[in-house]
Amino acid sequence: MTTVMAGSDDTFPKLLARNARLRPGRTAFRHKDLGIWQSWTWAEVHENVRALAVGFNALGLKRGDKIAIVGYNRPRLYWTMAAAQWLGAIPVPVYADSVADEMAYVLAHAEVTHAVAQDQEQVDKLISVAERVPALHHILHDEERGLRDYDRTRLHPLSEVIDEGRKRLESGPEAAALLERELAATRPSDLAIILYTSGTTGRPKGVMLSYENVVKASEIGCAFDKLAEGDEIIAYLPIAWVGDHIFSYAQAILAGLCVNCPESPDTVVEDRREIGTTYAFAPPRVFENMLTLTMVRMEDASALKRRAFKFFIDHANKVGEKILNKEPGVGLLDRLLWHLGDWLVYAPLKNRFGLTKIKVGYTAGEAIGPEIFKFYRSMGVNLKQLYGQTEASVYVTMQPDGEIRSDTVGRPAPQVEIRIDDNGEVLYRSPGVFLGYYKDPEKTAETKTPDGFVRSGDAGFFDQTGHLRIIDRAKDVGRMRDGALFPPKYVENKLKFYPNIKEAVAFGDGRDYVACLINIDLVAVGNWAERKGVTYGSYQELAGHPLVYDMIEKHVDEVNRSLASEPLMGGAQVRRFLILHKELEADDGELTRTQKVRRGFIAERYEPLVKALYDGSGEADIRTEVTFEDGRKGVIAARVKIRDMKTYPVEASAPVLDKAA
Amino acid sequence: MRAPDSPIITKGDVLLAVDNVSLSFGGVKALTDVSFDIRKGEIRAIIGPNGAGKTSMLNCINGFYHPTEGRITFKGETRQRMRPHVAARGGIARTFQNVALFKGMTTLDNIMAGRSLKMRRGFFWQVLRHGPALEEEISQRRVVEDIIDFLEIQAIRKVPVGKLAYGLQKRVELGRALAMQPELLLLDEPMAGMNLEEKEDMSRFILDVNQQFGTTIALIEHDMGVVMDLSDRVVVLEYGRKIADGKPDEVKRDERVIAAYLGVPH
Amino acid sequence: MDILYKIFLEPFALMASAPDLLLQTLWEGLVSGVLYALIALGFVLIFKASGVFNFAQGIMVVFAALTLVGLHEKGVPAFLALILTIGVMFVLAFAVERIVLKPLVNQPDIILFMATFGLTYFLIGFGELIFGGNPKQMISRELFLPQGSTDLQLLGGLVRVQHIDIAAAVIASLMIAALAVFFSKTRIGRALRAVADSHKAALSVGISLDQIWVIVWFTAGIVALVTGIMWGARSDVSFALQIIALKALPVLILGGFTSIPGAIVGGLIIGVGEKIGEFYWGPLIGGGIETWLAYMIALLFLLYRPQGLFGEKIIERV
Amino acid sequence: MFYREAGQYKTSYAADMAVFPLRQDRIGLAIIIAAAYGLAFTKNDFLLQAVMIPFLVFSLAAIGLNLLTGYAGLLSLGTGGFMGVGAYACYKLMTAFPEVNVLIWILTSGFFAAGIGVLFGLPSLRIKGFYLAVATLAAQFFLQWAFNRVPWLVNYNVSGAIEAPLRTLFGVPIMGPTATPEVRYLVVLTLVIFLTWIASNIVRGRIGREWMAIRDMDIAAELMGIKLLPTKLLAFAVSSYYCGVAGAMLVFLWYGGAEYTVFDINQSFFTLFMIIIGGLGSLIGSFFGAALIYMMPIGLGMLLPAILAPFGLSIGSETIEHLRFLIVGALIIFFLIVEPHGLARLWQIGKQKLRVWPFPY
Repeated sequence: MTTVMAGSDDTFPKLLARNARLRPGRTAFRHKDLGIWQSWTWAEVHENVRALAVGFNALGLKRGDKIAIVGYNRPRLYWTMAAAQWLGAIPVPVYADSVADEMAYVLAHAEVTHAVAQDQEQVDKLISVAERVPALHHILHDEERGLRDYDRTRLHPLSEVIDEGRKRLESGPEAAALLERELAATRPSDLAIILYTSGTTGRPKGVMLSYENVVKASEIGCAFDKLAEGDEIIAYLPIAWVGDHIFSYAQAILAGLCVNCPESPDTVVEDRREIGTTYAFAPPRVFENMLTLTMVRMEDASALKRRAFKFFIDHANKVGEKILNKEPGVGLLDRLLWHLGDWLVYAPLKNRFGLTKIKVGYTAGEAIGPEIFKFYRSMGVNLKQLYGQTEASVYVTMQPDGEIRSDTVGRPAPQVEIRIDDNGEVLYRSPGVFLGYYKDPEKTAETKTPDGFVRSGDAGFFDQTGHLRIIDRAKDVGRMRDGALFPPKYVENKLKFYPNIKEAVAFGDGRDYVACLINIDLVAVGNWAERKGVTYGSYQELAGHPLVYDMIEKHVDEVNRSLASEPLMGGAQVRRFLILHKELEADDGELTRTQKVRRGFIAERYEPLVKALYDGSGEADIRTEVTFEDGRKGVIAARVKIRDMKTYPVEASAPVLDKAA
Repeated sequence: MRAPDSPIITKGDVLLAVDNVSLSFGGVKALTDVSFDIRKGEIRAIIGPNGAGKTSMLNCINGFYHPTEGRITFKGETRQRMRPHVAARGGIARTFQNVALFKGMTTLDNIMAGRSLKMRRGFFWQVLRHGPALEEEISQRRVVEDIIDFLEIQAIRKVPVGKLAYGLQKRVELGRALAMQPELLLLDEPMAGMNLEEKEDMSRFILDVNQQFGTTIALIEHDMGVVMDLSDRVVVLEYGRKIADGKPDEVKRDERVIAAYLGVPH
Repeated sequence: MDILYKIFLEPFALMASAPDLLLQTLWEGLVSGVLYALIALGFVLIFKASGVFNFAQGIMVVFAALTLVGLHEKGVPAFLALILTIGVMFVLAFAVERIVLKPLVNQPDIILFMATFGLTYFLIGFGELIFGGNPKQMISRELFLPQGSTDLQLLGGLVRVQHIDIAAAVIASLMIAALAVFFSKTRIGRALRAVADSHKAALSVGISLDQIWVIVWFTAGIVALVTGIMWGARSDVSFALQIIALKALPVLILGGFTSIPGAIVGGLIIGVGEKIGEFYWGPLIGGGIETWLAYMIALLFLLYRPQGLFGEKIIERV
Repeated sequence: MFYREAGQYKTSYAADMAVFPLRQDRIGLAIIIAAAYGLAFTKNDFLLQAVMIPFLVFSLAAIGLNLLTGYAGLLSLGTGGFMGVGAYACYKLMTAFPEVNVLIWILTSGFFAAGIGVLFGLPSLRIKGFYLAVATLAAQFFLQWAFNRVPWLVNYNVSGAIEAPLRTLFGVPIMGPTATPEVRYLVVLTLVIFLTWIASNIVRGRIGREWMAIRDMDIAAELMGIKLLPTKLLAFAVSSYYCGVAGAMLVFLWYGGAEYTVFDINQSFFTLFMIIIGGLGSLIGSFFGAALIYMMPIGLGMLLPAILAPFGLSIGSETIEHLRFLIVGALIIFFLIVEPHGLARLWQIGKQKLRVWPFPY
């Protein structure tokens, strides 16, 4: 396993050169483009990156410069990162779906001199913010389409940059010498990349990671799950997100994985199926959607098929995880039955989702529903959770094989130390811990303790088995007026585990009781409505339907029961709830770009509704401004009903820690 | 695919001239003495109330109907009773008011069929589907994939077009016409029956085709807003006669045009 | 030169030298033409009303005749058998509507066309299974159809006229006249004509599409029965007749699928044409050309006028 | 259920455009072909002679008609005639040049059928649909008449029949009275597989697309520069070629000899039924259709007496023949109602079901 360790090759350009030596003919990148998987070997990637680096140099990119990268996952954008790093410049990936204002802030803050855009859409955005980013000299683009008549003085196609680089490399030894010089000049402690975190509040912060950070963290991950060349990963998450940077860039180069870029965001599922990835990462929402889709589709299957499906899924629930964990105590008959189920149901399902060849799959970012987690694991998908942060270069805790549970995020990852603060906040120290926030020593000092620990901002505790459990953001864990603990996310997650509930926003800090805003899931509830013969003309109408309310009420009631059984959380039972008339949207600022709810913003925006939840009224009126996809704004108004809920007496005994065991 | 002896037509020159064209079926006159021209590189709209003879005009241009009187000159060449496939070879492609796709074939095959003219391998190689025939098939597929990419229809590449939504069918039909790499593209109500979003997409594609490939476009459209935004010049027909011709805002102010449109609500 | 002489001169010389033979041939051609026309008429009826190209019309002719004869063979009196056969044709029309047409409504024409193929084979199998596969004699005497023949002294020769042929011509004319009255004077007839133009129009007359189909198939069944009796009386009743029934197809091509006059004129042209062709030119190439001459005539005609004799010029639209 | 598509990705257009892009399908086909060859070693003469050989021959004829009707949308009722042209051409060639290998003549005989097909396809430029169907009847009746009335075609044989002479391949008799069913089966199987492969090449390429374009929307096809007449005539030629070869195989590799009545209108109809039931525009459907239409009566002939015997009822062969007509007719109607697109569509649906299993869609 020498190749998953960086050894003396301690930067990505060096590792890339090593890959071109060790495995020149192995496929490094694939991109579904023009109907087929266009492929590049490590040797080809190496050659392209060298040419690109020389080309960038010709365009004036030099050590210490920042280069922004905007777009969806495309091989050339990853190569741009490597080429920039080759020259000692710092790539600054930017979320492709960020609006112009957000982008302007990040580009200006990072003082980028060059920007690489995937297509016309991103080029337009860059041009529109260019005057707010005075340092920006050159815009480069990957796709030519639609850009024919643009002013070319500052706009160049990447292909031209590569050609220029090639020409220089061929015409004399100077270019190659430059590359050698620059390659050697970069030290592991140098700044490798700046990743802007969207953050639930405030302006994005630029997390600075060194080569050492990223390389070491990647080594931890690769070693932990024995990732090596031959593994396939699909790169579909935002390139500006630390996870994608580690999985699809750093680990890929480190271990020689093959990175597959989907054709378009719409075709990820098919593309994943075609490739049959062996290593996957997806936020819980993706797994949730797959399960919802499965259940919805199975509703339409024939009775016999439905029954067989239920039978085998139940059986998998019973023994599947034990078989996956190689635990003893599964009878021969059960084993045979599971394999029959595998042939009939599990394997075909995995095939549909493109999980057939999956070696290990990760979910993180938010808590995943226990049923969802178990569903995949019992079918033989080695799904795990991890707890990570941009500031840690991802890895904080991981779940070792055989110790995988849905309600914990695992043990500290190798080389990671963790301590829990008095207020319950989790602090960690590891080789992956970041250098600091770019141009923000104040924030850096707030986050990083003098002894090198990082404040995660999350509250959690270790259970008896030594696994970490995260309950909420440390600052979000509040207390109700009677002093009972109120972890909003904990409550919200319990609600969101129901497929019919897409989002939930709980209030209760400093209040008498807990109340909730709920967003229904249009797919699940729409399908339910179709089966029940409930007719509706709009989302708003469906959300306000009494039968929908009845159904959600049942879910909330179950959540209350479950909360009542946990002594620490029993006070947080939901007393009142309402169903929101519109979907929470990132475009309206209600969610972050990573689809997390912005509780504070929502409380302001829906102030009349929150007020009504606590003043006992049965319904409330609300007018909200919304932003449409094309940027136009509009107003929607609605009258929203409120339901009261029963609460249950809290069970005194049953300690929380026992439940974890 | 310009023949060596045909004149080189540059942007702004007359690509197609319609001179005093009349068309009648039995006793019914569909077109009466219509004259206008289409210049290289422009987007030319043909508008008019229902039954004004717009589609008949397009049918004459691409040789599906033959004018009873008058002449149509394309690239400096006047041909009497030109057959449609000759027009196609000459570089005229079109789409239809009621989508005329090959329903039993996939999106890919429909657009590939549009490349027929560019495929030259004979029967012998076709039978073997090896060597030159396969090479040709692959090189044409490559071109078709560019069109698929251009029109953003990757996800429906292998779906039989009969199963597609109407808006997508229209897009595939445009793709099939584009596959012919025409010099003159005739679009018969490219946005009929579309919702707002689809119309916007289609408008963008039409503009992109015009700008990126330099394709001259003649289109029939009912949505006046779209016509005014898209086209460089507009010719207005009513009852088979031309009643106005000019830039969109000139035409918009023309009294006869206003009368024609007020008389027939849209 | 010899061959040109034989093709272009000799036959005409023969016609001129023996006008009685020509007259005889013409007469025979006319009579079979009338019967072709009757079969074609059945096609036209159904095609006009439902757009179905009823390939089974020819077999319905045989089936009707076979049922009539078969019932009589089993001891049913002739006229009762006739009435029963009419009943059978009604049941057939009803069954076809229920079992075949209704489930296939809105399917492409070709599918319905194929379904009538299925019907053809089903009727052949069914008829033979019930009544046996052997050729049978038509019960002409029992139905008081005229027998025998008269020799007319004409144009310096003898022209033999079968009485049954005269009867066939007369009955066929009556049949066509009756249909004409039915279509123009009765409510149902008008509805049938309306349905040919538009299904909605027919509904406004107060008759459902289902009923119209039953009526039209039943009418076609009656036409088939009459044709079957006539034809059966001139030769045997057996499913070998289906080949002759196919002759209605070239008739339709000549006359057009929707024109009743076309069917009649087309029938006569084909009937006369093939008889003349067979008699005067057939021997040149070995005889027996009757089997295909009609199709060739139709084919050549099609090349000249694809829309048929009475069809309107087709203007294609896009 | 059996499909594991994950991991089957295409990195070239050639792989993407393969006939069977899925590995499971390729394996399935290999198994079927191997099994088909394996049948020859069962030495079961009834199976080979009475079931498999005719099934394959009719499949080939059905493919021929399907190319014309299913792919190019040109309805033909002249299949029997075109098959006959192949058979008689093959007979003349074999007897005129006995020294040339007979396989060459079988494959050559199709070209004569193709020529005749083109001749009778000429009207297809001006006439369509039912009209064309009737026009092809002219070919059917004319050709049948010619087989009967032109003694040159049967080498002035008084019986009017053509008979398979003894012919060998590598010293093994493959035609004539001494050729065993196994050998003839192997020859037929190989030819059918080869010609099916050719047909699949044609329909997937430019020519196939042009045919389908004309079928689906001839006006649009012409406006795209496709010349209608040559394309239609090519369809007639290729279709007739296949029918011709099938006809030659029918007489010389199955019956051993035949009269003109073999190629009567019923042959045309039955071939048409095969493609309707099997599925228009589907090569695999041609096989399904041939299997159903041809094998069903055989099964019936064996089953019915067996079923009725315990009740003391006996059933004559004539009755079975009547039943065959009746049931074929009923089956056609049944299939048209249940699945107008034929068995091929059912097959496709079934395959799709297996691909999306356990989901219903």
